[in-house]
Amino acid sequence: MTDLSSQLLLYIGTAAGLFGIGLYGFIVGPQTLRRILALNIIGAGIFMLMVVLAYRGLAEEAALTLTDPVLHALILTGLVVAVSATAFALALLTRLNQAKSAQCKPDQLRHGQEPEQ
Amino acid sequence: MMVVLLVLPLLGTLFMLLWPKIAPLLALLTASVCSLAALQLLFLVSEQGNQQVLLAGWPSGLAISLEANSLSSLLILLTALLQLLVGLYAFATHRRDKLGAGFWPLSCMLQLGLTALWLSRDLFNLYVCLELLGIVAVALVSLSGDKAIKPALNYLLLSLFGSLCYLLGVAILYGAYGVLDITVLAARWQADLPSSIALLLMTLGLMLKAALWPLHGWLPAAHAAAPAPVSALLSALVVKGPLFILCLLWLQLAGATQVAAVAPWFAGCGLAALLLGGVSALRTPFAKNMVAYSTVAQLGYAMLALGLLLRFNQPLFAAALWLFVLAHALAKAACFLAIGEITATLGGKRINTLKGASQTMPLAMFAFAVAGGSLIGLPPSGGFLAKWALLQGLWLQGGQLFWLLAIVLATLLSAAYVFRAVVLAFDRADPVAPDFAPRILPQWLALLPALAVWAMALYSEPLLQLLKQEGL
Amino acid sequence: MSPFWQQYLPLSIILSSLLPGLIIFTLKETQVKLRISLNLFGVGVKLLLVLLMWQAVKAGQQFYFSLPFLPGADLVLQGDALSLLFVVLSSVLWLATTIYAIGYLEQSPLRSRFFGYFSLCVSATVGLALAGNLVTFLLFYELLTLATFPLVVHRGTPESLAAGRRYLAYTLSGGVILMLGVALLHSLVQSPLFTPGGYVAAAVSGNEGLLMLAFALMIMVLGVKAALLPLHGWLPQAMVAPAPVSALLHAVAVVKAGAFGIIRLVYDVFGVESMQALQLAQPLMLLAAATILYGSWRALAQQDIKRRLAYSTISQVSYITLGVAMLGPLAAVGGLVHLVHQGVMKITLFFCAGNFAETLGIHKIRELNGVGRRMPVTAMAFTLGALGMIGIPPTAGFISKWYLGLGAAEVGQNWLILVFALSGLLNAAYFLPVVYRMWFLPQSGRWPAEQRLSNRFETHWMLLLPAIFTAILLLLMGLFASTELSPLSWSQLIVEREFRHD
Amino acid sequence: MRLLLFDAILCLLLLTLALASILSRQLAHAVILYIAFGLMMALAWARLAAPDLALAEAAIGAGLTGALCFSALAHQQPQLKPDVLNWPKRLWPAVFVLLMLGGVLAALLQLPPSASQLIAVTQAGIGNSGVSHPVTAVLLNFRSWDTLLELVVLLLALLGARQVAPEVKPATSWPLSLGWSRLLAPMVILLAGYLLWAGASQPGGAFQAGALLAAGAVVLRLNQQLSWLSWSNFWIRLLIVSGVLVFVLMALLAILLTPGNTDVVWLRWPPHLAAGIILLVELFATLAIALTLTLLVAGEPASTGAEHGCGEGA
Repeated sequence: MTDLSSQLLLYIGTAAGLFGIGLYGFIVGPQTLRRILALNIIGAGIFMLMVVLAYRGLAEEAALTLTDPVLHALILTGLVVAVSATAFALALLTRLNQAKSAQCKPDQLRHGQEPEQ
Repeated sequence: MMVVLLVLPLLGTLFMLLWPKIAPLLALLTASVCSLAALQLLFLVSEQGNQQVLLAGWPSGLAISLEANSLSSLLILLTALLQLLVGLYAFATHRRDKLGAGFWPLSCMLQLGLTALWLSRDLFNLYVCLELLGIVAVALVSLSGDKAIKPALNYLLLSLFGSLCYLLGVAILYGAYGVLDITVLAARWQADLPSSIALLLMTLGLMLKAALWPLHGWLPAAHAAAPAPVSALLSALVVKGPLFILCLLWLQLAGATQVAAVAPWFAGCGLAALLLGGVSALRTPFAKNMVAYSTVAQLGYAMLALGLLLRFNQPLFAAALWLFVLAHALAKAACFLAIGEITATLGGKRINTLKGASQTMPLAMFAFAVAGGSLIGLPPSGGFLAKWALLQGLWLQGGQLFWLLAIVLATLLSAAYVFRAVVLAFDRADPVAPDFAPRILPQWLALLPALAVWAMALYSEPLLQLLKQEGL
Repeated sequence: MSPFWQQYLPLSIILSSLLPGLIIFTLKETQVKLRISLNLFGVGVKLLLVLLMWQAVKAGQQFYFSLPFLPGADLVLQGDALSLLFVVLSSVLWLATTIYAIGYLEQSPLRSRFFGYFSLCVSATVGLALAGNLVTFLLFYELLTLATFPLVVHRGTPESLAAGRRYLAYTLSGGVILMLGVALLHSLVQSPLFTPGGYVAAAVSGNEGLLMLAFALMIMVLGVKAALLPLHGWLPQAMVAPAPVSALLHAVAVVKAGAFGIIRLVYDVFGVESMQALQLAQPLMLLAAATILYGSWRALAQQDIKRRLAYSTISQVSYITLGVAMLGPLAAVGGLVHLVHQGVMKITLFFCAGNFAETLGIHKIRELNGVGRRMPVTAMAFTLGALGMIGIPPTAGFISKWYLGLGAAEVGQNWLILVFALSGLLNAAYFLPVVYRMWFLPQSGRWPAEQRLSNRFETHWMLLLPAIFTAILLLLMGLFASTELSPLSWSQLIVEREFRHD
Repeated sequence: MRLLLFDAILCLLLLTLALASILSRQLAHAVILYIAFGLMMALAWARLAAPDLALAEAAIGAGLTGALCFSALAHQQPQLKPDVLNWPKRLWPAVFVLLMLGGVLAALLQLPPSASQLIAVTQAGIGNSGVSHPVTAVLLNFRSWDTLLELVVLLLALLGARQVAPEVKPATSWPLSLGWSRLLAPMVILLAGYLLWAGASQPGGAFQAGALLAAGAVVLRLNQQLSWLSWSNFWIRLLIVSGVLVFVLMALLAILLTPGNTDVVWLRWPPHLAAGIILLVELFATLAIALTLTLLVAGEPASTGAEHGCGEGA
């Protein structure tokens, strides 16, 4: 069925598993922060897959034994993009939380005052 | 020419960041110069054929390849012109609408991302463009302040998820074929399991990002929450980016069996989008949500055309697909600007705010109605051209009564939601009084793209020819 | 006249009302004089241009103007005898209606908008008349819908909005289906110019089903505007519009556009031979005959003047359809001439109804008692119109019915003569009591809402003049039917050209 | 065999950590577990012959993301009762995930065992690229357009985050950490410089160096140092922007320097100048990345906003 070596299979399986775990977390996760983490786990799974795919160049007995530099470069680019997106998402989340708590406080105040009236 | 189109918005953004005070000026300047450059590119392409560039001068496969065909150059031109128009509108209204200074560099980046996307023919580069586009879009939405944060965050998360799905597909494809260049990949393509799964993953991600039914849930909230000029840009341009990539994948890469398997699904999704999006637009009580839902519905046309194109391989459907994209971009920009102007002036978010608008803000209302005419597909608008191509294709194919009837129904739905607003505007019994004197210039700016979409009819023959042979 | 001029003549006829209309939109409410002069200037120019064209077409010339549009279907404006019939009708009646509307809306708000759309509406009608192929026809058909809608809802009241919605629901659905039909036909035979004798004949064999489908789709849509039987529902309700709009809608623009479209479709797209080959005429004839009777029957029961007139319109317009569907030359003459005659007669009636409503506040038929003494001129015009509708000589209505009857005999459909007779009786039954009330019954109590609009005349002269004008016109058309200038001889010219092609 | 066992344990650990991070009750735990996961991931990548990526993942994936998450966590409201999901809400996603996982795995298993032929092409091109390390060559020469866009994305994230940034509360400084951080700073700068330089031939490069610099700067900033480090400072802005700006200017310069008879190709470095250009681009990219990341993590200093006018340089 497959020509991949067992080591590669192991890592590929792990990468896919990480993707699955992240996906589940993204769909289920009730809190936004956890969904952001889940996205990062998905990303990590995909990057890991790419690392493994790049590693194929070393594993085989070819004339040129080298990891795939193109994939490595793609991963570096992808990592920076992912962290940028995460940073932005977290900034949005922080702002959202702040807006919520700002909303909550007047609410609580109002609720607190009502019985007195 | 391509270099100019990419470098100008890039440098524009940077200078805007350095000197925020002259940002609006720079933005308008960039957009206008880019429009001219895009026009020249279009002429160049129509004279000399497709322009292909391997970046950095490396051999194909290693280098990122850019290609400007007539469709790309048309889309670039559209992008630049809409940027210019929306920039003018934003400039005219930014004091009143408290549009942050952040708008200018972001809109310029949006232009960069879109231009890069229309040109790129490299899977990974497209991923970077997608991310750029997605983050810019979210940042633009969040300009609205507190009320927009939640939809923006939701949009961002889903958009990131979509990108990741796309990236996984790219990784699988690279693992299988070892190339990223789409033309090279197409030559080596085999319709086997990895490529199918990769295509499906990428399709899932792109459909999510393009808000194609059934993955459209984030769009109405996000587009409705954004400031008016931003909504115009988002609906007109941003959702078209992933759609473009989707078409690229399925038309250039996918093998015949893969295409045959997926075509009915695309057409079905398009139809569902048309009908359900139309119904939602008809039922929503908020004006901007109506326009946003109309985007969902109208994207259904593009999807339907794509599905039919894949199924029948009839060039008329390709023309219909891209005409829908072009016409919708212009019409939706006009709609959002007009509705934004009306709701800002009359002070309210509900559709009922439009009561009596034909009296108080006739120009904006006219712009909305004219743009709505194109959404419905009334002749001689751009929307009509697209629909005509679609109907022609279906009749020529023969025996497609089901699709024809569905299109009729969808058209009626779009007519219903457009005229729901228009009829309200003619309600003179109880007109909503403006909060301040309506301004003329923004209304004219909203009218411009609406007129442009009707003017598309004048160039219909070259447009149809161009897009028919293009088909990507 | 240079050839350059000739090429642009059809376009300038449209522009002569379109441009003033667009300028009027930008005018302020208070610029009354400028607006009126613009309007009248447009009317004048248009009439002049139409006269020029009329001269040339009579001499056998054809006008042709085209803009590239869809592949295989340019936007074509074509001035032939048939289109000119409709153009003349709408231009002349536009003149009358403009004057009437100026008087009618003297004090009401939003007049710039009203007259703007009014001009747009006429432009679309004229465009429809001059359309040289189906795609162009479709375009102007939709434009007409759009331009008429603001007029229907002009009052902005809940009833008018409801009527507007209903109007849109009918006509827009119609528009979509028309588009479907036109696209179907285009996919079969492209969309060449309208040609006498039709152009589908070559494609008939093998495509019968699709051609019949296309015909059915298009007739269905044109039937909406021409208020054919199951699709007439919007018309009576659209009566809430101001009187000039009702006059324009019912006598000229919308309803006639449908009827005109049917004529074009039957004679210039399908052609007599294909119609016969596909056996399409018979169902159309039946439908038209049923509508004639149904409309008359429903008109009997109406107590509101405008509603009765509306149902009468439904009935009368189907005469045109019937005349066309009989596929005989004489019947065609009758149908074509009725297009003009019915227009003039019905607009007279609507002008009069508007006068009654405006001057005395009369809306119901029972309130008309003795109105002949208060407003003799208007009542006279109304009487003339009513007599014309019934078909009593020497009014114009008689001419058309005569030809229709002859035509029915010619093609051997004698049962249709029975239909005509029955409908004539019904016409008499719903019009004569009105006339009787006006002249012979005494006034019953005070007028509902009397206004003093003029010191010298019974009502404002701008309201009176158009009614007199059209009433005289319909009398003249009847009396001088045999002269060269009459619509009858023009219709004969058209029919001669239509049937001569082979 | 022993290596395979090591691999297996590592993989298992990765999966467990990820799952635990997703399922843990408290968000704080989830973040800590995620950071641990990131470090393990770096280990795995080092094992897979990608040490430079491992460095980047440790710095960016684990460190930076973790720091960001913690700062977001600080603003998070304490949740009174954790949401408990009923089983259908867990089941259907699980089924969906399993289906997708099955598809992806099935596709992955059919991938060929050989790597891309692009390796050979890359090797052939390296001679003319100006650097000897293949990854750097791909990043800054073969696929430099990607890198340029990526820098734009980073810049964009900063813009977006700044735009939605809530007001920051000034944190109290801790004397011991202040002393430490002062000691740490020069070392960090030295290390970053080395990484940058090494990038041309060995694992390392702009991103790792930038991340390291940023880490140092963040520590200093958290201790109330570097108050001049803010967006409103024109020079800082210029430096942040310079990452992209120098890149573009170099590309334009390269076009100018190309002999007139050849076609103009965007982003082509003339071979004899490539090394210098790439070093210059990398240097500014590092500075820009460091500053951008610092601002992203540490936010604006609370007090300086008013002191510096926005358009100093205008």
